[in-house]
Amino acid sequence: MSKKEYKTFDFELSLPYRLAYGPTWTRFFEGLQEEKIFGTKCHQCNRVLVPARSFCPQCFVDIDDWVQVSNEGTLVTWALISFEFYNQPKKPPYAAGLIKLDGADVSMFHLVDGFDMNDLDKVKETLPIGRRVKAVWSEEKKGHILDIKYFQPI
Amino acid sequence: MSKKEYKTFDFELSLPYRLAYGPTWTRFFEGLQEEKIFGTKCHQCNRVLVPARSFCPQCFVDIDDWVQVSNEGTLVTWALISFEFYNQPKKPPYAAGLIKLDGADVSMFHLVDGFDMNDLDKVKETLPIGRRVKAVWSEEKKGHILDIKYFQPI
Amino acid sequence: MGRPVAIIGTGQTKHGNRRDVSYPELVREAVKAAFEDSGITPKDIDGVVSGTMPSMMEGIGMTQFYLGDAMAAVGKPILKTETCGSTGMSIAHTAYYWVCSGEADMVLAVGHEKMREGESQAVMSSCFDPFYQKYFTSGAPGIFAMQCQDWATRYNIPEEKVRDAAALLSVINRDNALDNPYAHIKRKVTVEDVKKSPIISYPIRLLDVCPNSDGTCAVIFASEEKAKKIGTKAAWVKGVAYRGEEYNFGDGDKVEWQSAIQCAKQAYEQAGITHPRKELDLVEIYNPFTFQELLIFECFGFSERGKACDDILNGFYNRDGELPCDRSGGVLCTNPIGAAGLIRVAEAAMQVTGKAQDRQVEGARLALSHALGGVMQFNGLMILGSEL
Amino acid sequence: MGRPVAIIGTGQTKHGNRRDVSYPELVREAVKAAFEDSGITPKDIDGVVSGTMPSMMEGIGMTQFYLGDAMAAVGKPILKTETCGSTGMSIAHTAYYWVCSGEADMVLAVGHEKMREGESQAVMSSCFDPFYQKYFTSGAPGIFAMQCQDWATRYNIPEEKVRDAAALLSVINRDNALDNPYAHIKRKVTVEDVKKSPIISYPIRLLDVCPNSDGTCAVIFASEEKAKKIGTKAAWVKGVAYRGEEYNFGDGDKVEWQSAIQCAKQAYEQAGITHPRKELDLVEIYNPFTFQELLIFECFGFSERGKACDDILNGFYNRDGELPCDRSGGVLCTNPIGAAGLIRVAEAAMQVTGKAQDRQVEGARLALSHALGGVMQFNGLMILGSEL
Ligand SMILES: [Zn+2]
Ligand SMILES: [Zn+2]
Repeated sequence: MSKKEYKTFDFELSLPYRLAYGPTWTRFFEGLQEEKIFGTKCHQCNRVLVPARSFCPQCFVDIDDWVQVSNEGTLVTWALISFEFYNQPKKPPYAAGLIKLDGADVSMFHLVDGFDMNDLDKVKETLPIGRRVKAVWSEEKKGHILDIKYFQPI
Repeated sequence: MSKKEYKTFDFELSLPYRLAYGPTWTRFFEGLQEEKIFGTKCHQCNRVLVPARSFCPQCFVDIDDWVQVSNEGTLVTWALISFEFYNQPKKPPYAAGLIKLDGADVSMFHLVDGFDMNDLDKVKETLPIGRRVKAVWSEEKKGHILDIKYFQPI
Repeated sequence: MGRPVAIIGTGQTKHGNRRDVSYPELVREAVKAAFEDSGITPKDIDGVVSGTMPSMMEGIGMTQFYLGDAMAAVGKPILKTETCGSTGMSIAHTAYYWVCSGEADMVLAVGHEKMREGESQAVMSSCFDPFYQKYFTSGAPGIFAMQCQDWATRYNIPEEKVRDAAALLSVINRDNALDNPYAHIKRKVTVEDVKKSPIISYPIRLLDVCPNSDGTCAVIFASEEKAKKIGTKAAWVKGVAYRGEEYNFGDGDKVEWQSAIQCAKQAYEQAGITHPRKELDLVEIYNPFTFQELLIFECFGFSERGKACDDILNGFYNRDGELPCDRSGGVLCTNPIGAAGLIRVAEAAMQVTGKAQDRQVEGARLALSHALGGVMQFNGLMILGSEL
Repeated sequence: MGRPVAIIGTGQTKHGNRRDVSYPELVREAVKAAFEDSGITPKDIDGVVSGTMPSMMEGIGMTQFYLGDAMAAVGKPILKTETCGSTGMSIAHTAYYWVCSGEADMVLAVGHEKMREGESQAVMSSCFDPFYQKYFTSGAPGIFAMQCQDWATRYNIPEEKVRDAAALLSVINRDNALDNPYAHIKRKVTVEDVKKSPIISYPIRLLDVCPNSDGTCAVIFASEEKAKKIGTKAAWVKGVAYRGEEYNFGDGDKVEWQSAIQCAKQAYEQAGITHPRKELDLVEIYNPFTFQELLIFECFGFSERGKACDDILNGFYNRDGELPCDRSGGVLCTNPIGAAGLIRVAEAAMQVTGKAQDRQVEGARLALSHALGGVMQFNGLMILGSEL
């Protein structure tokens, strides 16, 4: 590789979007505004899928059997995010986890928070796999996935 | 299609970039800063390619035979852009054209300007195919394709 | 050509402004329709090919995994193919090669776009390098206007004649779309309406230009054995070709348009076609711009050089003419861009299997479908026949 | 399987920070090398397959036309395939299907990325839907950390043992990279260095993670007839498989990882492999994270469930062990992401043809190459052998 430094072209690309939720996700996210977590149940494999969806990814059948699942569940796994990157949605350290809510057959991806994240050993102690957690709601709700502020160990 | 209006999710995606010119384009764009338009000549098909490049797209051989071509040339075709769109590089109406510079074997894509664009008939009269044009240089040059401000009919 | 491959079913969404559904739901609408049309189920599929132009149209950089569930791809192999405007045709080609290879017996091809979720011209501009060409392409209309002027000058076609022919072609496409239940723009217009519509990029006017559509098309490709076992009427792939050109717009000649000419040549050879003007029963040209379709008629050998305008004015390409063009209404009336090329394939398949309903060309046995992409850098074809 | 297909040549750039060349020039460097290695010229090629992960990495939405010239695609058909991290493998699969179909006799496959031109983690985050998963994936390390914790818990592997095994795997890969002239990161480290490096996402530390690289890999696929005519030593494709899973990360099980398990099962069947641990001579695993590679060893049946740590600690995967892993240094030392999967294929091909120079595994006759992509949603394999 040459030592000579050639020119670079620096620019920022910015594009606006307006994405449609459609009926199923509209209803799911409106549910969050009311502090309710909805799944839909597949009549073929009998699984309750959370977040709610309009069809089962495994059976490929329409599903429209709405089920409210618990705001509490079990921590399946988690990660402590300690590194920073451009456009990151949250400032590290923070934890993301998979939570299997009571009444659901699949796990929900979300943040795990509500305790000090700065000491790794403390985090590990606080978050054994299988730890019970519950949803903590944001005060201002926008029909957004972050209406659930995070899941907190109970 | 349902009449019900469902939610939409609005966001802006913004990403920064730093692209490398490499040696050939660095030299080509530095040439523009000196009001010189460079091509490179392929020793296999004998074409002078403008803008300069490091290989011939048809023969796939390295080329490094630098040739300064004229700042004047012939208008091969053009379009008057009358519609607006998001992130557009210039406010319409403006004209883009293909210009075959004297000494080059391919055409260069650039703006054609330097006269009133608001009257289509006038534009058509001013820009018969084959019209001679010459480069008009920007006062402040940055080693950028717009160091050539535009090509103007002569 | 390798082993025979058939299209055994197609599905389309109602195209247009589909803010009523999410992107995955829009995609699944067409996939379900294709399964219904072919009489098979997701279990029967060995692989999925997907594509958009480009993924960034909807702000989601890797649609094949966001949309994988909706394409019944769970537990299956999936490929995503994107080649600008010709994406839909490249999806069909990839699916065809896959079945032809013997590595899969049934492949689901899905082209999708929700153009109304992003700023389409700005997204398309992001496809270019920022050093040079990005400043001048100015969305699609600019470069197509240049191609048109170059063509008309080269063949000394009077401006008025080109204008009349393009306007009539717009009317023909728009009339055709009225018979197509999936079409986006369904509005009757006159030649005068076209000629008086606002200028977008001279000589292109508003009614010479396609809309921005949301839509999805799904097509199921099958081996001979599977197609015969399923037993529904199949469209057989007779010719497949694709050609690229140089990246720099000024390098190539877009009138003696090599990617179009060479790609047609190869597809005709494969299909055993020596007189396309006579032998083809209909064509589904990728026609986002009226003028460009006229030039394509010439590059593909349907019309003699400089004579496409005469042919269109003489009714040659009418629905009851000798070579009906875009009986679906074409891209001009419906442009979910990543799907648009695959819609051409699907419409051609529907025609040669007698499934085109109100837009059926009677006795259609051999149909050409087409797409193009890049700064007029790519052309692709698939020729379909009613017999193996 | 369809007709036999061979790899007759490969080319790689020096990977790393390649700000010294433009993106097209970087791509052409590997393409030229592949032509030189195979002894053919661009004229001999019937088609080109290209891909990145995703195009937006470098801010140019449709790389296949920006880079078409550099891939010798002028006048030829080109396909672009993008499937997240597994892009490089999907490029190889597409090229393989194309040659296998009989529609092409020689296809050039090119995987390319100039990761250092954009903000890679931000670009990768743009691959997700903005409604839901985008907030939580947090680049790649987060989800891989979750997978690791899930795995270690499920099989009751002590934290210290997992940590030691992963650290040793990092050392093995990094030592291997020292022999690879194309590798990006070439620095000797100790187990202690790895264990003391900064935490990225517990349990993942800096030296458990791949770099951001600029680089390109090119591979030429040929039919049996062409390969024999050219006469250079060829690597033969013995098995090809790919599997997808659900889009939602929480839907699937990433320990009993179905896309990995099922895809290996199919590739082994095709290749006639019943005991991969014994029959394979080396493996090129797509290993951006040490821990994940350990789990993959188990999913692919090289190590028993929960025993990969023991195997690595016992030297089984060492360069002179029973199954050398990533003798190239792997993705861990070189990650131009759209190229990385294809580099695995190229390295496997070099090994079974005896072209791997300082990193040659002696007597290598059967090699497995792998890539994965999505939120651990896709796995793809290609098995190569020295004999037809
Ligand atoms: Zn189900
Ligand atoms: Zn040349």
